Amino acid sequence: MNNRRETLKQGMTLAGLLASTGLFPQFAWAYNKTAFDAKSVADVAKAFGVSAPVASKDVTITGPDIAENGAVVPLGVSTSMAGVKHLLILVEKNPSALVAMFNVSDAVESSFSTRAKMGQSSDVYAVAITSDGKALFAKKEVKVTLGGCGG
Amino acid sequence: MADPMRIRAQMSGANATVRVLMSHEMETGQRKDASGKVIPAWHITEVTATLNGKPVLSAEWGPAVSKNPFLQFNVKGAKAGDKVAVTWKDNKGDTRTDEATVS
Amino acid sequence: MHRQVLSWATVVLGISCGATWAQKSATESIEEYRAMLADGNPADLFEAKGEALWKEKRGPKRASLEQCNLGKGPGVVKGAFVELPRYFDDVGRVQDLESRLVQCMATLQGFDAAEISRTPFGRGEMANVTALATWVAAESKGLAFNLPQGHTQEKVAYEVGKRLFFQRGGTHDFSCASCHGEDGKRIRLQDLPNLTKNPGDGIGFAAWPAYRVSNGQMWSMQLRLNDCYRQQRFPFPAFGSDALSALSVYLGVNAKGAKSAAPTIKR
Amino acid sequence: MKITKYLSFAGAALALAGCAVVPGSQELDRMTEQAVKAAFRTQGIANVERVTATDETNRVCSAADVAGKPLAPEVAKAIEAANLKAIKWPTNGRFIGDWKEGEKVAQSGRGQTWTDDAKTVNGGNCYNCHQIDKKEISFGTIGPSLYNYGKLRGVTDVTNPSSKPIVEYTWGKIWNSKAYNACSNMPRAGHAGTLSEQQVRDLMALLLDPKSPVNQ
Repeated sequence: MNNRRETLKQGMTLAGLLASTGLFPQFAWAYNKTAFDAKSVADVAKAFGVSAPVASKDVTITGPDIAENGAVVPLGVSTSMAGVKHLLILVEKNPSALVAMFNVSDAVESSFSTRAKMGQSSDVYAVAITSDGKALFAKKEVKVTLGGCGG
Repeated sequence: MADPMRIRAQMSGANATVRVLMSHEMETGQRKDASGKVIPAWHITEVTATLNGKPVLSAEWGPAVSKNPFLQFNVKGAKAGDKVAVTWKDNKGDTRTDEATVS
Repeated sequence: MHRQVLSWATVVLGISCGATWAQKSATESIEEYRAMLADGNPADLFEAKGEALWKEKRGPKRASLEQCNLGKGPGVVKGAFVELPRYFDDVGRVQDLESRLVQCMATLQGFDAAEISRTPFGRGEMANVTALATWVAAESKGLAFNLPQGHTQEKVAYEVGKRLFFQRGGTHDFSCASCHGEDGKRIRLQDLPNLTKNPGDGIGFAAWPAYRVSNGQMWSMQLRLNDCYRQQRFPFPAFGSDALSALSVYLGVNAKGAKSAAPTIKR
Repeated sequence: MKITKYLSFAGAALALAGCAVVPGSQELDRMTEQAVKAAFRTQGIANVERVTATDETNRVCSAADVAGKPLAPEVAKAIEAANLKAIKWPTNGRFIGDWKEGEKVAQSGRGQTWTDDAKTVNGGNCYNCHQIDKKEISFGTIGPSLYNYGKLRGVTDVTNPSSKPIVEYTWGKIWNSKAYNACSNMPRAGHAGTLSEQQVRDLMALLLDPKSPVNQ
């Protein structure tokens, strides 16, 4: 039960992040993510039904558990699903969450890797936007360690 | 003018794995210089790729992509000798295109 | 779900066997991170730039560097890196790779050596020296270090370098040896190679130039040593000074047999 | 200017090259000194005297490291005594501060480089070499682990007279490590003016206060 609530909460957080990019107005209802606390998440999600971003095994995020340096964090997004229009990489705690958006075509595999800056430890999301406007996601936590000597 | 990219395109099964390194500052617009002035954002906003001149990939990037960016993707149905070209554009209007041969 | 099970396992094991387990897993995660970065080292960009600079007719004399003698004869690049620093007859002193490149830029291309040496790292012709050094190093990738010690000045440089290595100073009493004098030590999470002997292939002297992900800069050996001294709270060592060449001789001779991995990618 | 300096070093070496013999240890020391003078310059707050005018402790220990031999016991004792005498003990006998502030000092590696300015609040650099609070996984191993420092030494109340020897030793060690080990790798944080009396007090709390996470 807890686990399901956790997942729904992540969906809400992500909806907020997606809306904040300005690219996906369909998620704007969740823009003010602070409005949703853990307790009410299940109810809110019920009200909005399937349009909430949902966790999916068909979407994969790859990245390190610990990044030795936040300036370069290797992240990858991929999906096994058909009918995906965009693949996105987001870092929740970055000043602007969206790192990169890849437009999927028949000519390339739905799998892309790049490297992102992360200001601090954060959840990172891989999101697949389908041609009918749904958002499916996978997430993982990446810890950013303090580097060598300096401050 | 911007320095050239390094593009490697290698066959792996029926697809070509393309690895690209781009030479770019990717300044976020969030940092300040020594005198406390904000360093303006300067980053790649758009990346496209073609196989033998035909578009295969387009992507939109924000300032959170790391400095000297790395990109990996796989082109379907490529063969050795094909030409992969990659183009980036940045928010100052600078652009650069480089090409590699699939091996 | 899976994740939660794992985090519980961490807690339980943490209680039963103390800090070692958690610590090891952090170290393993860092290893994994480094492996992810190894493929696609932006040093490649500087290597390509360096190769182009070597062949391009530049400077007041509109000449290329293709006749530059890095110690194995004019124009011989492959294998030169793993035998530097060394004694050069034409200048009567021991020079490291970067000093030698500046020398060639002065004699062949007509650049002002003193002016380049004064230029901050990453700027103007100094950035070009770093790119050139990156390419020259890359041409010796996989070869074992074998610095010549036949000339008296090369032996003197080793002895002077050794004294510099153990010289304590600054506000913190640090010497190079404070961090690099023993096996198996770490500063924060960074492993510290023991540089009083061969620390192994591609480690320490055999790992630079390197691309630093922390600031997205290409770091030459001169900059590596410069920043070590900065962190030791020492004053500023001049680029191309005999002291830095001597220190490099000490490190390079100790690394005899270590295979070069330069250019590498570092935190 | 620079070129003359180069030449003087090269000249000295060249003259010797004629004999094709590496000079003796004293001559090599002199050449090293010359090379240091030619190479290093003041930059920002990092004065050249930091390397050209090091103190007796550093000179003697550097020489011992080059020789690969430990100091003679009487030399070590004399250095330790001189450093012990130089320790400044806390005003009004107040040894213990706030461990939360101490953790910040232990975390920070800032200050005193040529890229810092004089206004930078210096850090203690402690985690660079020591494990301290177990929650911080990014710690160095050059020095021993300080986790449970006070607990392992039986400190249950820092004001109790029985804790006095360890409290005093810890202050002295942080202030001037060379008072207890002539050629210790550890900086002399108080002696060198890196940390203030209050910062040392806060570090003391981090290590010794039974409420500090270090002693949990």
